Amino acid sequence: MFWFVPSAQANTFMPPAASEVAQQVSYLYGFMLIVSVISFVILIGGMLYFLHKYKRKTANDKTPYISHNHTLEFIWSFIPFVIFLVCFAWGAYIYLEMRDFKENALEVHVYGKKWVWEFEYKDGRRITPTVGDQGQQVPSTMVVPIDTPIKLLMTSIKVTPEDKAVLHSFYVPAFRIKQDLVPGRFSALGFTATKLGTFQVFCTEFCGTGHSTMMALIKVVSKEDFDKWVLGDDSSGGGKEVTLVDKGKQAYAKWACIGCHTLDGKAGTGPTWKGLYGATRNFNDGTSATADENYIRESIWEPNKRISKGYEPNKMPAFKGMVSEEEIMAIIEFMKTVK
Amino acid sequence: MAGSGTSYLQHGKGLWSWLTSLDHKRIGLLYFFSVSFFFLLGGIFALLIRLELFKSGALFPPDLYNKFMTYHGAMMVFFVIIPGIPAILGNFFLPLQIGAKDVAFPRVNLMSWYCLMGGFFLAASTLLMGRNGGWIGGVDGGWTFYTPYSISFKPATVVMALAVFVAGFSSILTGVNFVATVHRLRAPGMTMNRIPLFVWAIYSTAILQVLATPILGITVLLLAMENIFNIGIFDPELGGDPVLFQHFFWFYSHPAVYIMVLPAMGIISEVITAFSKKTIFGYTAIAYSSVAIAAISFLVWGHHMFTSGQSEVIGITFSVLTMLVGVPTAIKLFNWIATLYGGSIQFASPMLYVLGFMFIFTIGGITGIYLATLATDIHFHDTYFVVAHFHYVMVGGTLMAIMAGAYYWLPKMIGKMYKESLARLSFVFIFIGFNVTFFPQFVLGNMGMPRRYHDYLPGYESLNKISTSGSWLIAIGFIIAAYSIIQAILYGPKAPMNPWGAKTLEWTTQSPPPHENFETTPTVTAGPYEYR
Amino acid sequence: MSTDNHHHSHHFDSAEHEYATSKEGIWLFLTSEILMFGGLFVGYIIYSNIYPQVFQEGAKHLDWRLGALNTIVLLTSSLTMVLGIHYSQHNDRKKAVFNLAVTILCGAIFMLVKYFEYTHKIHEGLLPGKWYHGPVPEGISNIGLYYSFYFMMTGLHGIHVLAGMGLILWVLLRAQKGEFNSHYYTPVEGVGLFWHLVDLIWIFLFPLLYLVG
Amino acid sequence: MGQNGEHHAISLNTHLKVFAALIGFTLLTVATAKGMDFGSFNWVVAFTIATAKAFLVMAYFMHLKYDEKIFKAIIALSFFFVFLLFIFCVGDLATRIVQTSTL
Repeated sequence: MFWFVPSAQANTFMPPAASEVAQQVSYLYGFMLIVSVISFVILIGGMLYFLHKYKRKTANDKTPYISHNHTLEFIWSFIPFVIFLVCFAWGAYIYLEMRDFKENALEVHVYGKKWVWEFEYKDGRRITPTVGDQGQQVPSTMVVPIDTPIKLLMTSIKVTPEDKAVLHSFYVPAFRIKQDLVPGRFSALGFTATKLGTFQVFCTEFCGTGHSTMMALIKVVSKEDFDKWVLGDDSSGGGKEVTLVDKGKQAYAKWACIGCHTLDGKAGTGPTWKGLYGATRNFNDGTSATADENYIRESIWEPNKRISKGYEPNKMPAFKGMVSEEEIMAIIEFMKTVK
Repeated sequence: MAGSGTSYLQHGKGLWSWLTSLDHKRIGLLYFFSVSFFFLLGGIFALLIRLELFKSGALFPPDLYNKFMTYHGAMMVFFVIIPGIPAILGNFFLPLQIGAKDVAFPRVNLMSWYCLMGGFFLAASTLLMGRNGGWIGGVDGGWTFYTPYSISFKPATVVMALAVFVAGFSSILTGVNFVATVHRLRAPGMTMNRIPLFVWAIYSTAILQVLATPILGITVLLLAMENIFNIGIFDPELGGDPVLFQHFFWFYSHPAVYIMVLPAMGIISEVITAFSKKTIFGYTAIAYSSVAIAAISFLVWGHHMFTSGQSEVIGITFSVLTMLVGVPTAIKLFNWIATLYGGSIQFASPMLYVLGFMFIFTIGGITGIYLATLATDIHFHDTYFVVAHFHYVMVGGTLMAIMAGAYYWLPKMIGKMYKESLARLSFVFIFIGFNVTFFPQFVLGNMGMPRRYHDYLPGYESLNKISTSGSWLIAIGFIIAAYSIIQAILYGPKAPMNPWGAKTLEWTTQSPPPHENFETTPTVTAGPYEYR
Repeated sequence: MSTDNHHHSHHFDSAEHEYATSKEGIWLFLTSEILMFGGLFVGYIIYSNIYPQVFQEGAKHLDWRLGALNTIVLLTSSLTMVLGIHYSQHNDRKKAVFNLAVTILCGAIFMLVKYFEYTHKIHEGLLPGKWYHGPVPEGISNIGLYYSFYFMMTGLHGIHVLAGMGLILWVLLRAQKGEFNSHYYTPVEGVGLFWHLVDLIWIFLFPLLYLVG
Repeated sequence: MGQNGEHHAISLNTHLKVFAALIGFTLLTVATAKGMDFGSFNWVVAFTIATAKAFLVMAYFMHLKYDEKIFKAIIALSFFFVFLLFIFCVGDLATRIVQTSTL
């Protein structure tokens, strides 16, 4: 289940630099690339030249006895050393800038859990993955204003109390930033976006089955649009009547079902919800059942009781005591609409 | 005692005489066969990984893929490249090159082979253990066992940790043996300034093995206890620090990278002198740079952790220290190329592999600087750039070197010549296949494709397709190489004592060597590469 | 290495050569032991600085008298080990065997005391990590961490004591057969070095666990 | 040749003296830890004594004082590497900036 994101289309060498730091990293990268190509040509070119020139002619070629040359050896130890130190100093300088969090930065909390991202703003607004109008999954989208320092405070949390929080890593290629999320503490990451658009977020620390689908988006908007968005004036419609299906959709996102159960029929960690309701389920123990209300309730509350063929047990935490009866009814109503 | 003329291969017959042999040459061959088998397994997992990544979309379930990736890593790291060169070629040629009759502790040597095998069987048994009885057995989570993910996977992780512990024990014992051998068993006149550079490399490696592996031992032991008893040392829920696990893990695993690549550098020094008929340029520089690399390698492990949540100060410290390790590596490359100057270069297959090594290792080394530089590493960390980099260093470096060493010394080991055409053909396939497989991964990393992904965005597809096709070329190359070695063992013509005109001591004894290596203990009066 | 009394293995020049090499091998092996325990010590020091109260509270439940007793027992065993080597060197078989036997006995006493300490702790619920169910002092949530270190360190050390006792038994039996003399006593000396290392680790464990906490 | 010829054999008397010193140090460390309070220096006192004991064991019981230099080097190296692990891990933990949530 991949979310089609135009900016993540890998059609350039590096993603376009879209933050202040990214631009600096690009300069450093360019410098290093040029130096490495030159060194590579000197080394391998020299080697190829010698190979050509000193090819064995007869079996009894005489070769000169050259044991060492201190001047040469000093030069080729010293020059790389200086180049390495330049790379280090330049890299460390940018790094410190990257890690210098501005006092007035806009703070956004990032939560990584198996296997979705959630963002929380200071006003309490929490962004989770959602389901779009056409029934497609929409990953959590962080909205940030352009040219404004942003500070992310990130930690890894669990889905249910029995679960284990694991390491994740928040990676935005277009911003050239990355930081691990460690359970039990906050790690920080800062950036200032310089381009409007939507940018891809990956998880780069192995976190289990859904690791490669754990993605999110960062939407950079103008400052005016951001203010509007903060006021809740986005088109997602606050005045609409909330139906049971909508509540199901919300529960689907809230409990991170979205991380494992697709809506489009593709296989995930768990079975897809497309056409699930009313279908016949075959279990590992050879029995089968129809996916009715009772079965779905059981699968949510005690998922390891019966495991569908082709899936592993103990992947899904038991939601008993967490997902309420009302929410289950809403989820079932939502499920019915996914065909 | 073996009479004159009988080789070590005829000294004692039957499988039992091999399994209980104390002869370092036979133990070297035991390692050769077992490590080749592990390599085959690790290679199959690699091909499966590339098959899954051939196109965007799932071929295998994600958990199965994660297991392929884990077993590929664990098998290749702990059972192939770490024991690879030291235990096969080091075992066989270290005593021969310093004019010793055997390694210092032959029994310990045999025991360390059994440890490795024990570790392998433990590791293999985890395939039968799923997560709390899952439908397919095996560990996932990668060979690095990062907590807390690895704490939630029982009981397979426990057994895997023990497997690594036992394999590590094998590594320690080999290291102890080699250090003592180099210190004590050199032939008369074989001063430390006259030992071949391969011995210097194996010696530095052995020091690393003795000093670094115990920390891995205690780390995996704590991991196993964490899984069994929830002791909480690395579990954040109980007040532990997962980042400390990473410190402990990389305290071993970064020097381990040099355990893999230093012996490869030793082979390069040997082969390059033999096939350019010229003394090595800067013997002292190369020898001491081996020791320098070994020493500095302990100070740089934090560059694996720039994004892990360690402090900025320590990140910068590790970055500058990492730059230091680049200097001796660069010295070696320059010295090898300088050795070619004025030589009489013969393009035999071992030399081809060495030239392949130079090409690939230069790229691997240069890209290492990108990863040591903080700002660029933040972007490249845990992307395919890293994957490409360490395959360029460890596969392109170590594997090319091991092939060079194998073809260079095969005539001495088994006393038979291989078919040069087959060996060259294998080189062409492996060299081209390798670059086709791994070069695109640098670009993928640049684009930001994270590693350990079971599936990827469609935009990354074309390069992944190229990469996967390259992996098939490598497979063909190794099949040809395996065939050429088997063909040589079965039907190869008898090898002369010194087919390459090399100068080190192992070429002064018959091929294959007699049971106690030399008819009379040689006395050394000059350096190892006296091509005058 | 060689089971032969007066000769040396074929790949050495002389018995002296073999002796020195074997000893170096043992020292190298001890190096890896030190590093392995070193990892635990580093972990202990780091966590005791992060959670000073946990470690102070945890150490309160340890009986320092038993620790001190065990220290003296192990020091004594080290002395008798030295004497064992000394008498093996001087061809005094009886005294050598006697001293080695005393060393094993000391090891056994040490393990016995450890056994009582362990059962007491298991009884009180002073268990590692998650399994801790002893008294929980106010404001401390992870006191089990102290016992994780306690059991890991003393447990690993205990395994080494048992291994050392096995090794001493092996040299004792060989000494009984009269295999050692002034020309060949490498195994006694090697085992002795291992045993002293076990003692050495305890010398650090004792103040760390029982006294400063 | 001759292992007891070349090698310095430490007299029994010395061993007994060393043993007495070790026991004395043990009593001393117990006395200082239980009887006196040096505040934050308790660690230092206990470890100084432990280190002194360790030196005695290594120098006399383990013969390091009279043995080849290389053994001393080997053992020093191992302690040095423990120190390396320690210093870098502590270096990390001591300089970490703790981030706290503002929500």
